[in-house]
Amino acid sequence: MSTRASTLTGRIMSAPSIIVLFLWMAVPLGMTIYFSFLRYNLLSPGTEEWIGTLNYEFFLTDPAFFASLANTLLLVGSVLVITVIGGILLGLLLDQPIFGRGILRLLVIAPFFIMPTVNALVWKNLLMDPVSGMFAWLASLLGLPAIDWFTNAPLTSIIIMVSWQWLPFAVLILLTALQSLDRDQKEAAQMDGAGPVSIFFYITLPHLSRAITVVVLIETIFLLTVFAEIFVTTGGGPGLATTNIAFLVYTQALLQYDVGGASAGGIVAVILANIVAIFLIRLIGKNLDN
Amino acid sequence: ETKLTIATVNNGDMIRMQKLTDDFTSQNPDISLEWVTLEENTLRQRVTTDIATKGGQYDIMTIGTYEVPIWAEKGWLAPLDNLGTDYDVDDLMPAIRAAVSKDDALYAAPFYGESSMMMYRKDLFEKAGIEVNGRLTWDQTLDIAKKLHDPDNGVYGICLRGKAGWGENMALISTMGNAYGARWFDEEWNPTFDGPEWKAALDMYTNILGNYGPPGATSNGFNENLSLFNSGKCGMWIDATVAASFVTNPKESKVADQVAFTEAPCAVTCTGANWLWAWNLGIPMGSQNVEAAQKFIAWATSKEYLELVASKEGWANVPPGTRISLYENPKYLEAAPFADETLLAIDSADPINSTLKPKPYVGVQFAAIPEFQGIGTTVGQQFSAALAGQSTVEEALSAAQASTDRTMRKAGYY
Amino acid sequence: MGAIRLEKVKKTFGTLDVIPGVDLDINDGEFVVFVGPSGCGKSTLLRLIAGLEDVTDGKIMIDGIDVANEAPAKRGLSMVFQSYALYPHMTVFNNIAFGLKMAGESKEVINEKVQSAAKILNLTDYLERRPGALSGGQRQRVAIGRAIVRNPAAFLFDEPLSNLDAALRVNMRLEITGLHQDLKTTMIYVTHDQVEAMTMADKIVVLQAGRVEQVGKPMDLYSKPANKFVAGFIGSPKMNFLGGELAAKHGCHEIGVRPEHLVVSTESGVIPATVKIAEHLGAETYLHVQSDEFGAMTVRATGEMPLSGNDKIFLTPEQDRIHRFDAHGLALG
Amino acid sequence: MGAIRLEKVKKTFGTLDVIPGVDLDINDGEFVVFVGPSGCGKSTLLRLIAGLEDVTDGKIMIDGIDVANEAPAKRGLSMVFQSYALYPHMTVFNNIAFGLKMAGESKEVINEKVQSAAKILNLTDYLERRPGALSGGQRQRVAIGRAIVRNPAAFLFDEPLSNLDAALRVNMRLEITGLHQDLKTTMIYVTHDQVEAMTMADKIVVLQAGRVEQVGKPMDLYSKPANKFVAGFIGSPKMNFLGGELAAKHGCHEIGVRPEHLVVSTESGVIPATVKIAEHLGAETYLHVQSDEFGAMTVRATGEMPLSGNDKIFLTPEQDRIHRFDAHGLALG
Amino acid sequence: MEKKQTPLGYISFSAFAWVVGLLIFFPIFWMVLTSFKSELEAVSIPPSFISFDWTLENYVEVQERSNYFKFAMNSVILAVGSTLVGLVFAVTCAWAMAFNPTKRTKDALLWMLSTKMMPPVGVLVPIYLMFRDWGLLDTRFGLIMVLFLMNLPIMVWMLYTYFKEIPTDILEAARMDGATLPKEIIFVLLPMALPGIASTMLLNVILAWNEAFWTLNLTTSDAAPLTAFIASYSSPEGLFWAKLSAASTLAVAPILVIGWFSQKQLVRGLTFGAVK
Ligand SMILES: Nc1ncnc2c1ncn2[C@@H]1O[C@H](COP(=O)(O)OP(=O)(O)OP(=O)(O)O)[C@@H](O)[C@H]1O
Ligand SMILES: Nc1ncnc2c1ncn2[C@@H]1O[C@H](COP(=O)(O)OP(=O)(O)OP(=O)(O)O)[C@@H](O)[C@H]1O
Ligand SMILES: [Mg+2]
Ligand SMILES: [Mg+2]
Repeated sequence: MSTRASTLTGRIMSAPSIIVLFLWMAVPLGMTIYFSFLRYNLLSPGTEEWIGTLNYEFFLTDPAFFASLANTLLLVGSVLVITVIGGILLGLLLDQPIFGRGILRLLVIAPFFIMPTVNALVWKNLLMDPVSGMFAWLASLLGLPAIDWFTNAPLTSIIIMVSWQWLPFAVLILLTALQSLDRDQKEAAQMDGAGPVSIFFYITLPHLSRAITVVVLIETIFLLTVFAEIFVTTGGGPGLATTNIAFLVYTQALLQYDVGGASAGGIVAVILANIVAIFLIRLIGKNLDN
Repeated sequence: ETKLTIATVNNGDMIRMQKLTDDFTSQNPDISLEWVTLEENTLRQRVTTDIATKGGQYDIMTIGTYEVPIWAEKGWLAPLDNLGTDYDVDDLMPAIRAAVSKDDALYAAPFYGESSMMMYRKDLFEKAGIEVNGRLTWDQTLDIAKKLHDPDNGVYGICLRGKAGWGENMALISTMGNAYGARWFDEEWNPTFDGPEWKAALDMYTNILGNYGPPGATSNGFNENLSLFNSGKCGMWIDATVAASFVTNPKESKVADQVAFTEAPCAVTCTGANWLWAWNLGIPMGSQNVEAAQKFIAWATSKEYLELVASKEGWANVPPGTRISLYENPKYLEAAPFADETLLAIDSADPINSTLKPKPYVGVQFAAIPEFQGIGTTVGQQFSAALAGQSTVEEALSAAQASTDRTMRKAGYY
Repeated sequence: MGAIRLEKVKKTFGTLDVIPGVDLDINDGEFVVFVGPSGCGKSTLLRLIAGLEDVTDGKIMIDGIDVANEAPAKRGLSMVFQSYALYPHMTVFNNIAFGLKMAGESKEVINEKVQSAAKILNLTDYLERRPGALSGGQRQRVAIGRAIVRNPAAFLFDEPLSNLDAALRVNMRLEITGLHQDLKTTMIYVTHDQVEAMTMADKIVVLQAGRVEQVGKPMDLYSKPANKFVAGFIGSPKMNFLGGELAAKHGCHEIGVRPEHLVVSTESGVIPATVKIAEHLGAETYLHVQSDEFGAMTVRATGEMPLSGNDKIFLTPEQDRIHRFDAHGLALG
Repeated sequence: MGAIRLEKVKKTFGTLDVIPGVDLDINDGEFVVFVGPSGCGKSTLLRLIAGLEDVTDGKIMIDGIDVANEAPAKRGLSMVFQSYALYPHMTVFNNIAFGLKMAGESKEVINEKVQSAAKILNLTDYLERRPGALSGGQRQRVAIGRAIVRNPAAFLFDEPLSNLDAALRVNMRLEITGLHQDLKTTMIYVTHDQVEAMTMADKIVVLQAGRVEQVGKPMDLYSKPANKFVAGFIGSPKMNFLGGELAAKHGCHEIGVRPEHLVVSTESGVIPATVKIAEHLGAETYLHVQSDEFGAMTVRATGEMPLSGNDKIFLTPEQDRIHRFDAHGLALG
Repeated sequence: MEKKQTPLGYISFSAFAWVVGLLIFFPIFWMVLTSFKSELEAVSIPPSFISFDWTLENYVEVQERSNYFKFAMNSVILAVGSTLVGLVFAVTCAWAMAFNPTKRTKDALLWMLSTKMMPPVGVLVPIYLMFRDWGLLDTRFGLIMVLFLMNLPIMVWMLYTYFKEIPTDILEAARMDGATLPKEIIFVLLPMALPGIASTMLLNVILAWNEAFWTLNLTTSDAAPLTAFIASYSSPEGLFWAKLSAASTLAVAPILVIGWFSQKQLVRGLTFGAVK
């Protein structure tokens, strides 16, 4: 189907989306770039002045920047590892013939539909509260001191909450992928004398690679900008323990009202995100194509 | 008909007001009210963005004593010049009134005001044989906390704010700093975290709360501590005076009849050892409904409103800390055993002279400059890291010094 | 080394009686083909032998030993799946080597065995490719390669050619036949393709609804089908069945005449008929004709026949090629 | 009403010259079959005629009018796709009616036309079903139904039978032939199946690499191929090509003998050979033999031949069936 | 592989799986349970599981404080509205990319996805200013636009992969049948891609429903959805866990139910068609 007429209509039809997306990205981005070269505090309107790259210098030399960069990577990386491994294990489990599999599945995927804010509120208050929370009570049952989650393991706590939210997503996709594994292949491996463990590593895992790629791609997109969980629970602390790039930009924009600094931070974040994107696209270009 | 959009914080008094607005709308049938209730940080970020960009989304904003002077200075707030004849401006407490005025004109009307004080458990004090005469010092407080601390039985010596934030842990730590003779900035706007005063204050803070406080102190703010205290887990609690009405309310508090009050501790000085804060209602410049908004504000901050609350919910629940007359009202004094202490605390707080050494800024537990929110929060985080044991006190202080210095320099103060 | 014996083998899925009971003897080195209509249980039978399904009842003996409780890999059989079931993420080499790896063979042994299998199957140049980059025929050879390296007692093939196009099928058919001649290993081969069954088998097993209808050499089944089912199933185009007086004259209920055993004449003959469609294939001609008495019939004539639609012709069955059936469909002497 | 004429039609995809230039005349009412190896441009040619691709150069005339700039629907042609391309979400009725609806016909006209097409194609009982609930053959008839309601100037078929199993193919082949006999509309039919080409076509167009190798009646191509390519392509099994002295004796570079034109004898003959594999199909026997002089050869003998591997035989070409080719592969008178 | 599952294996697998499943679900269960407790019971240790006074007072109070249905209605309008607008754009774009690809198509797709990686707070001020100037603050229309633009890349991706699975033949057949482009899309493409479109819509409804930054920062009251509703509960004074739980339950209930009903569809949607 490639007549001149149809190629032209193709261009015309894809244009609206590309144009609106471009505007949606370019106009704010353009303004942001412009702002990033200004001394611009929202609370002092009318005093904007051109200060060159000073905002970038401040943002990049801010000790918080490297801490938050490390936290971002740690957060994204840990959640990816937990959800992928957990997703595979749970997927394998739910792939077995078990009693009430349908209902069980609904239970397992439920966290995915929960608003991040609600997720954070529930975990922070009902579960992780070191005095009246569920975990504290469980610890006391076992005669252990209550873990003070947001003090002693702040980033871990965030990772747990975010993982809880995204694990079902991984399960959902990996389970489907598991179910699409050709039975013949498993049987052929059986005939070849492979046990369950060998089958898993030699047959199942490679089969899942594409699904894992999808999980990694989509989760990364959303995990890079995790915000609500941090905002509601630790507010980025203690210290900088849970400040990620998104939160750091937030503190600039909405605590200091330093629009210039926040803009510079936003641009830096965009650049970082694009580096991650290029890396991912390399990865996916291979895995998604066939 | 006029629709007023009102942004409020989600605390108990404000929510109570929402419920009572029928009284207002029946008097003013041509005005309808639209409430936007948000958690404190979100509220602040929403209204600040809106007023600074002249978004014009709100007719009335609930703002703190931190914002009022800054915004009034910038001309963002409409002066409240038409509150009605029987509003009785002079009945407002002087400290509070000063905090919301510029050049003698009112730019926001205080809804309730607070200072800080210490709440403690009579029964536990008695058991430990402690008597309170006069104002405590922090060193004495530390001793008491040691004695009371009994985590095995679910009692922690002291509860204090630990959650990072300029309005959370920094509110308390600033007053502690003041008590130890520290200040946020010297006359040249240089931060002073490298001085010995801050070191002493922060040492005390991390020591007392870290060793004799509840677990999870770094995520405890006002609400968390309130829960703890109400469920009988704190021996002492130094926090906002408004807490008094909650901790003495038997419906919410297990220890309602065991609570006593005293002033917040001093150290080398008592100046600035207790903070001053009020939630106020203000009208952004550019609101289309200034007249109706003033009507509403007048209603919500009037003496009549206090009586309305009293008639519906009892005197103990009226919004405290704004009007002198309330503290002269025998019915209130009877219902509110904490009234005297509250009045004392508020009266003794002075936003201008709150530090031992001179300072260039206004505010007891904050500095009323636009950059302060960011600075306060960053410093608050560094201090909470010290509390969590992630860094030492020295590290936290030098980090605070460095980051504040950066911000001030960037903002062009020097 | 590869004699397989089924004794009263039964298989039910839930309540579905897929194999009601099969007895079968397969000799060492024999090439046995299972044929039968779709759903008759061919694959099931194969999978029972392979050990991929448990028998519900009965015994499966390999070289005299009951293997009912052996894991598939332990039975010493190799299976080539219809889909080939190659491991898509492994190279050809690793596909072939997988079974050896699982058996814990050393690197050298594996390499040697894979290389020699690849040589037999002409795969040496493709060892580093993934299955995705192979043609259908090459894939099939990999599947076979995977099977032969393990030196199985017998090969099991489940319709291995059904995914290939016609030209490739012919080639692969010849290759498998050649392989069997070289290796002399027992092979069990499932197909529903006439030509494959006829040309490859030492012995054909005709199945219907999980029951063995007839077992025998291809030409025996062709010339002496035990019943109407086998008669109709073996041979293409299908045998013509004629009842009525003609059958009665032969002393039976129905006679069967294969299309190639009808002599065509334009002048005279036993059955007058009209040509509906004549298909000229060059080397032969298929006539689809209509007879008043017997309805639609098919004729297969050698060479070119100058006939076309609506021509009147006469057909005469070759006398010694007539099959006779009784009312139950059983062949009569 | 359906004469199609291609003049110097050229098609390139990017830099790939798929059709270097084709001239072709198709008469009204003719059944033309395009054959050729995979990738030779059969589908492309068909799609050019249909208007689904633009020609790079040249003219396509339908009934004398150049249609280069007409949209596909305007050319008055109907296409039956290999996959049938039925609309899965519409009933059979709506599938057939879709084109009429798009043309804005009234409800009554649509109903009438669909009903009559359904009658011709025996689809009346299925009009309310979705394609998913139809068998392969029925689907194909729906695809044809969709084509015929529009009263096209010509039908274009792109390998319409290649998805079907062997038995169904035979049936559908006969149905399409019957349809052509009834409608007498021009049909262009792409296939790579020998039998279809031979049996259905009025005229076969043999393509290779986008070039027309020969155009002619099926039996003409079979008996008088213009060159070695056509000779080898038409007829199955493939023609044997023999060079050397035997060819020289016939005064040419190479001779071609079809497998069915080799006489087999166990005693004497022109070409001594050894049987490698003998395939007994009942009605005929394929012998894959090896000759010292000519290498591998195929023989197709009628009936059963009692031969098997390693038997020595002698082959003699039938003299009047020999094809002679020069060094360029062109046939010699 | 399923052939040798013993009853014992079945039971132990089932038991184990249920334990894990219930653990994962526990926070939600606990939230719902707490919403029926009184505030004091909500914080009591040891926690009570069943033996407490079940009460609806938290729900009553939440509803008294803020009109849940107004927020919920806004959530529905925003989620559905942005999805529908998105669909119009995404369908045409995905059609073009799937059936008339150019060399740039792959790049365009990946570029679209990369627009999603920018932290929204970085562009809050520009957007807020634009919204103010165009009078879009606190309007459903404005938010629908934002949500639509946010989710457009994912919609295009998903639809693109579905459309890729549709045989081109069928569209060509429609063309031979004389269908014009709009008719081809409406009568042939859309009905055939219906399952894919449904899953795309569902996922977008969920994403729009849970979007908490723009919906909070660009609304005040008229257009405020449930994310704004919940923002007023995160820490009021006094004991609030039970009320918080009630509000949370109300905020997530609709989407949880929708999610459960549509989980089969969603899988297809989420995987970009990557898992067959
Ligand atoms: N796991 C199973 N559960 C239930 N029924 C099954 C199962 N496997 C096969 N069957 C049924 O058993 C019967 C025989 O199936 P089988 O696959 O052996 O047929 P087949 O002869 O191989 O057919 P085909 O030629 O179509 O491959 C069929 O009716 C099938 O539906
Ligand atoms: N859109 C296209 N872009 C580039 N090359 C193409 C395109 N369509 C077809 N080709 C190439 O053109 C040549 C002819 O293709 P075509 O589909 O016409 O072959 P065919 O004769 O129909 O083959 P088959 O019998 O396998 O269907 C092939 O080499 C093919 O790769
Ligand atoms: Mg089968
Ligand atoms: Mg083709």
